[in-house]
Amino acid sequence: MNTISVEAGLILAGILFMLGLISVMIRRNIIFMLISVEIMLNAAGLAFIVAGARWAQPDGQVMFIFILTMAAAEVSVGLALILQLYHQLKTLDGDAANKMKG
Amino acid sequence: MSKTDFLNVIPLFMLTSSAILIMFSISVKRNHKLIYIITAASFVADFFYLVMYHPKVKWVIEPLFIFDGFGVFNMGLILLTALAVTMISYAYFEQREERKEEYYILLILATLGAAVLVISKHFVSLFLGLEILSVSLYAMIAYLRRRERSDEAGIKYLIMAAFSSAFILFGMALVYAVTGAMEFSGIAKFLSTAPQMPLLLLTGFGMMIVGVGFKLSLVPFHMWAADVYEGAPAPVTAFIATVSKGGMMALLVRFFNLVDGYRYTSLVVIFTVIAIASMLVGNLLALRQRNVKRILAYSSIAHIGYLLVAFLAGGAMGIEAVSFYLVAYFITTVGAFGILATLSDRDRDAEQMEDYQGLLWRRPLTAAILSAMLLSLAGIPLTAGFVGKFYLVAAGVNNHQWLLVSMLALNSAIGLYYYIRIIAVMFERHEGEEEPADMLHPSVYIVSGVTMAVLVALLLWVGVYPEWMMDVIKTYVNS
Amino acid sequence: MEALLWLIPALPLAGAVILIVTAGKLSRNLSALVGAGSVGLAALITLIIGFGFIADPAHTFHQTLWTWINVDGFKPTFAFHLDALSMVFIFVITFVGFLIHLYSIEFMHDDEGFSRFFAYLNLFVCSMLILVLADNLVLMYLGWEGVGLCSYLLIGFWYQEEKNGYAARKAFIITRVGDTAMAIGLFMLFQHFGTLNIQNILTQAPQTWTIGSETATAIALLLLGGAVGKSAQLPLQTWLPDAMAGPSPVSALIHAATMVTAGVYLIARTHVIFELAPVAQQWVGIIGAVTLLIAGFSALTQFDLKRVLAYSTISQIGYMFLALGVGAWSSAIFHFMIHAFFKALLFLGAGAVILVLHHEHDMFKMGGLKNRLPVIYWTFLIGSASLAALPFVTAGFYSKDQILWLAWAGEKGNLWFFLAALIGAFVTSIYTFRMVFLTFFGEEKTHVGHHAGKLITIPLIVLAVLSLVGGFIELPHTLGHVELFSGFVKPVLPAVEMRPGAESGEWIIQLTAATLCLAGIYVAYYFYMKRPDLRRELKSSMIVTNRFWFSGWGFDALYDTLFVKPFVYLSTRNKDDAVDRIYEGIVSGLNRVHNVFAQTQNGVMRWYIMGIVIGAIFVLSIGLILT
Amino acid sequence: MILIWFIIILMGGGILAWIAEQWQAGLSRWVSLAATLINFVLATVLWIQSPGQVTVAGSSWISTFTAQWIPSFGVSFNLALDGLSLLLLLLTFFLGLLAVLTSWNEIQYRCGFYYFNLLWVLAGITGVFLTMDLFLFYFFWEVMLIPMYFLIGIWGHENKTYAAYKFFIFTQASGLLMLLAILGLYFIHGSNTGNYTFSYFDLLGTALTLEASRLLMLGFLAAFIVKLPVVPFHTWLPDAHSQAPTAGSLILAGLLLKTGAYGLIRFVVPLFPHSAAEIAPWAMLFGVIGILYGAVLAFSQTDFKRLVAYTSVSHMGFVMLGVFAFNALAWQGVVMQMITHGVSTGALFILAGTLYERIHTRDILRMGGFWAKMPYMAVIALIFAMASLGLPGLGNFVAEFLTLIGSWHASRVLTVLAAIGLVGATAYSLRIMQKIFYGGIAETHGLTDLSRREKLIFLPMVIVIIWLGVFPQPVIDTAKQTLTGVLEQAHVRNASPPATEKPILSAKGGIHE
Repeated sequence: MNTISVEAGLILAGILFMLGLISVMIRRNIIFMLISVEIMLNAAGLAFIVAGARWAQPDGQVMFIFILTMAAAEVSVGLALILQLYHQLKTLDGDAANKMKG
Repeated sequence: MSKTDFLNVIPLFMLTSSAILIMFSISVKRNHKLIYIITAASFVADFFYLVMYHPKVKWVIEPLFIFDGFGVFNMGLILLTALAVTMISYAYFEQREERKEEYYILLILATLGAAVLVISKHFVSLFLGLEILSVSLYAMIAYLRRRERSDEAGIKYLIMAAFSSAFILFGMALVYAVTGAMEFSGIAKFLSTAPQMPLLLLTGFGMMIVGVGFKLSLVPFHMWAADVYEGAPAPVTAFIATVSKGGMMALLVRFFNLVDGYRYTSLVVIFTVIAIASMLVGNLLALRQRNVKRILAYSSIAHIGYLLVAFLAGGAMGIEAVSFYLVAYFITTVGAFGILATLSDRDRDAEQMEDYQGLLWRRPLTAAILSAMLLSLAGIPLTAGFVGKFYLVAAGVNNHQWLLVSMLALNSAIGLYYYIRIIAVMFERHEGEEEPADMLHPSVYIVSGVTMAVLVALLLWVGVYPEWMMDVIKTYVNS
Repeated sequence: MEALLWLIPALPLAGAVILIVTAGKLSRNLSALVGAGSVGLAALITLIIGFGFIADPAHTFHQTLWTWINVDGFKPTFAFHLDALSMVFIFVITFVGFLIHLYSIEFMHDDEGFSRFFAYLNLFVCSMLILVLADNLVLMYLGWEGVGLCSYLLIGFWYQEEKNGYAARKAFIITRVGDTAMAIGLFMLFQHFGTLNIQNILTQAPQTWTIGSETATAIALLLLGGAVGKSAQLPLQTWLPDAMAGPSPVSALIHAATMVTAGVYLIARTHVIFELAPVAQQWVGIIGAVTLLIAGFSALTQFDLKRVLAYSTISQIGYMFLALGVGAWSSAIFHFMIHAFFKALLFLGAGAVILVLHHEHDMFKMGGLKNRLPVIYWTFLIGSASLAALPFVTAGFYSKDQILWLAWAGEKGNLWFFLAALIGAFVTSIYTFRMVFLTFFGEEKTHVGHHAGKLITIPLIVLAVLSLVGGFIELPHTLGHVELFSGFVKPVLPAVEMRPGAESGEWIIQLTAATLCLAGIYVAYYFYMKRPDLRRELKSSMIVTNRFWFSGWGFDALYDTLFVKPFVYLSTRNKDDAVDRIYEGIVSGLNRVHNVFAQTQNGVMRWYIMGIVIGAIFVLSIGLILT
Repeated sequence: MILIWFIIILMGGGILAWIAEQWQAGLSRWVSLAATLINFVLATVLWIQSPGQVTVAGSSWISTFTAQWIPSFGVSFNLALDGLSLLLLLLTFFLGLLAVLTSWNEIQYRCGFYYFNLLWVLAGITGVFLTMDLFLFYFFWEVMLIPMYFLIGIWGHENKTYAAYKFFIFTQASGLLMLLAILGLYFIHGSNTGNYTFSYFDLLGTALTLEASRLLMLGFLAAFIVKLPVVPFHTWLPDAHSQAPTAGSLILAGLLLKTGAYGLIRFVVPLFPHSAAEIAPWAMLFGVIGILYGAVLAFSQTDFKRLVAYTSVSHMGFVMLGVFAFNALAWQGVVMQMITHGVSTGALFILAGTLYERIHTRDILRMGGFWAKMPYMAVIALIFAMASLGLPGLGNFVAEFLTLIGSWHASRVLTVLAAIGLVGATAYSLRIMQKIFYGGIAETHGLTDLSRREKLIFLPMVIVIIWLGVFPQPVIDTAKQTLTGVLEQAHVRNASPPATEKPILSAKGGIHE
């Protein structure tokens, strides 16, 4: 069980988080942005599991479940909204949604 | 779960069950008025239950919730604000084409989320409350789906809120990893024994600050605010500006006090910089803005900046000041958006300056109420905003935060300009035609009108005789 | 009798108030009755009081009406103090004033501002009386400013002409410069004595200061500042010639007989201080000497009848200052009185001439009026003779002679003062008779309108008589030695100390003066009657000097460049208030920042996310740096 | 008890006027007239009954009123009246009365709301002059601004919005600094004594360190010198004055500026005698700069009201000079200046208003020769122009002379410079006369002399200004006790200057510790 150190686990989670973060910033397609955010959330979930493992508590895993659930809810609402937006803008380009500014 | 536990969480259950009740009711028959009444009644009942049965002593439901004076006070505040938002929603949605009923479910759920936030003492409950609030808000913001801006605002808020949630979560994970506790008290215990703050923990806190800052729309996490305020329906905007931010603020105060973040220079410096930046950027962004909703968005950025002054002052007086200011700010903001909602018509919200031209002469009462609200935001005496700001400054001066306090004063002066500008527009001589007759039956507006009247009465009452409100706050917050 | 004192200024004031309140609704006759009558009554009361007074000149009358201000020891009152000095002044003011009022009834008869004119004139008489009767310097300052106001109003009486307004304003502002100096003097006096009561100051001053004390000198110089402003002496003399824009009776009363001599009064009144400050006193003399010369030469070149008289007034007051400067207090006052008679006479005569010539002021367009206007001619001639100090028969001779003599023989006199006075006398008689010859002799150039009536001629005759016989109350040692006047004022004004070894020789000086006077008349006759061609030649050969003198030695231009233009330039350049630029700068700076910030709200979501990331980096880095 | 009625009558009258206008057009002005008249009569009666010396034994307070307000902050509704406040109240109600009269025909647009604002401004000013609680003071200080803002912003002239903003932001911003200072004082006093209170009387004796006292004094000073105004914080004034309706200008110049002067005497010197003495030379210098700068700028203005506004800047310089001269003479001069300037400048503004009604311009270059058509107006203008330049016999002379004679003791150089300002005053005052009443007539259309109502307005002003000029003693006596009391206190406290080593606040402390 103790083959993977806490640090390594957190670093992995961090890398995952950074990947998600960067791709949110560089992706223009809204769906990809949504996916990237999901990656970030999952990175956080991973970090929780690592932390839970460190303290040998189930709390980290409980939290992970919650995160998964929440992510699902979020994605469902998100996809609905994206659909709506696509109807109006005829594009999935996130940068095109910039009617409000100033 | 003991009986007392159960009695304590009844307010949460009541909200949940009324949401479910509405779902059932919709499945039977869509009736806007009925659902509206159910919603309002549930908020009222919930509030009265809370007030009647607020535990005289602190009650903790391990490990998630804590029912103390501060929590109860904030929950009550949130419920009343939600009630006021409901009141102004009716007339607003009555004239829309969309199906109105589900909105109330979302409203109740969002309120539930905020209520959970203010009594949570654990990362899990924090996360749950936050997400219930956020997910409901996504839908509420984009509720008027015929409007392009509504969707745009919804998607923006969704992506960014999720993005910031990821920050909070990752931060929480780091905190957990270092301290081994997800309970606030456990973290506090760890910190009180630790000689200094571990780097990883600090990183965790930092990431949580990002998430919190986003929710509170603090600079530099503020950019969503204007767009979302503009795109969302006016009542929803009111909700975001008050309940959503208030819940988060209460949580922040609780957490920070519990772990005694004042000990850490780095945290204080971060918040100080954020506070000053928020005041300055918020006010300057509002300066020449011509969209009233955006003005209010930017001004809310600045107001949360002001709030941070008292927050940073800490101590009993700081918390009192924060609570008082939240009350004043809620009254004022709901009032302002309420007026905005009342003036909006079927197609668009009354958000352009031009919509307000000569309002005083067209609809004197409406204009007078809005003026009172704006003056309160500007912190002019006779209004709650004045006493609130006075309280903030007092807390700051009491704690020698001269920099923050003087920034507050400077920014209040800048802020005057754009509040007064709206008032000036309303007072311009109006040469145009008379106001077109309302499209709805006037009785629809009675509720909004009464709400507005109550709000303005409260505003003046608290402004002229703040003692009562201060007593209430003191009895709750210090208990 | 003491109790009547307040009536003297109160009566004209009442007249003024009635005339102002009724605002021209009274008939002309009624206005005239109120205007002239009130001054006449004041003159009558002066006479009554005067009789009581003359019995014992050492006695003083004092009447306190009410306390004006009472703060922390500063306690000026509305109180009148009548002694010999003020007696002389109120006598001149009320009597000459009354005569001029009478004259004005006819002179102003056709003017639409008839009652307004009398209102101002009454107000003036009231202020002037307060000035000379005041028992403290603050009340005196009230009168002092009051006469300034009336002078302003009367110079600008014909307000339709814009330039009259400007002349009036100039007069007011320039005298105000002097007044301000005087006010500062009052502050100093109060600081040192804790009171501004004149008598108290005069008694305390010698005990407080030694002769030559710096404070005394400073105060004396500041008071002198006030005096030169009011009395149109160097360097504040430039307003008087322009003040001739006012109606002629005004010039006679205010700008010849009374107000312009207020400076003389002030210095005589506070002579104790000047005696304690020899430097300042010497400056009084120097100013007098220089002024009398400068003004005299300017008078030579004027062609406007009234401007000649104006410069002549400046010059004659210069004599008075010279007398004050050498400590000949009573001589100065004596000359003031005589000057009041003959100069009022001359102005009234000039006014009459101008009136009958349809407001023609240019002497070169007059001429030959000798036969057409005999009364005016003779009275004017008498006045001129008095001004030129025609020996033995005129009052002017005696008053001026005394000054000449004391400028030489007085303890504080010297050769320069004497020479200046002597040259001045010569110049005086030249310009005086130049004026007479041009106006009344030669051929008639302008048609004479209506003739002067009784109300004009009677004052002229009375004043002419006074200009002749007035001098006989004070005759020099060499000629009868009468000292009625100096004896009268002696309780107030001490006699002049003589320079040792200069007691004799008075007759030489008298002779010189007489000769110069006659020579002057001859010069005028030669150039203006006998050989006008020579005059033109002279004029063209001295064109620059002529112009320089004509412009009053260029003082107007000098002040214009030094003070007026810079002030106006500064003021108009800064009309929009440069300070406001600072605030506008702040506002535009904020707007600029707003624009920059507004750019960040560009509506693009990824950009916003970038903002959050930057914020995160910032938060984390602050955290890392500070731990 | 009467004190609270002063405020209630005005506030109630304001509301009543608003309502009354709905019933019948024109009724609001009668209501306002009644309200101001009642107050004026009440204040006059009070004055006659209690001339100067006759007061509550041993104190200078004629009447007081106290009620609880926010006990947990130590805020009470504390009003008190002494000679100084009484005089200023009289001025307030007198000018208030005239303001109603001047508005009689000028205001045709939304009369009810107009009179509401007018009376509320007066109520705010009354409160400022009466209150003896610093919180309440700040409260009233702000209350008087809002209605004033509306008066300018709604019923003003062509550039009203800009002027209203400027007025509002200047005064508000400086007021916030005062708020900070009030709070600072509150907490220092609280932590020193354990008694957290905003009461003026309690705070009077607060022991302050040198540095704290300096900072706090600057906070108070900021509000007052902006209001006064002192150059370079004066630029709101010309705009506000020139754009406001006549009654607005009257109240601005006559009363609002006086609140600044009042604050200096009532708060700055008594609360911070030592620091006030320290800053005095600079303050006096700025006063003198104001005198000269105002005079120079007044000279070149072509807008009549703007011109008068700059004369106010100049005249208020004397107040600054006098207050910081720290002696009874100068202070009496300052009090006189407050009153006489209120009357004389007010009259000039009303004059500008009456002219504007006739020829619809304030540009003096387009006027000229009006004497012939409007002799009464000319006489009135003359009297007040003369008052403005300080002619003896009119009230302003007494004020300026006392101020200068007092300031002479404090600084000779500055007094001399200030006296030069009198020459400047002559220049601009006479320019008014010159441009408007002298010269050939420029325009005759619509020129009618003063109406009966206008005469009714000016007559009392003329009487007052002459009365103050020749017999100001009642005013002096009334103010005497307050002024000498404050000065003595200041001198006594300055005899023992505060310790320097003590920290601003002994420890981090607050209400709850």
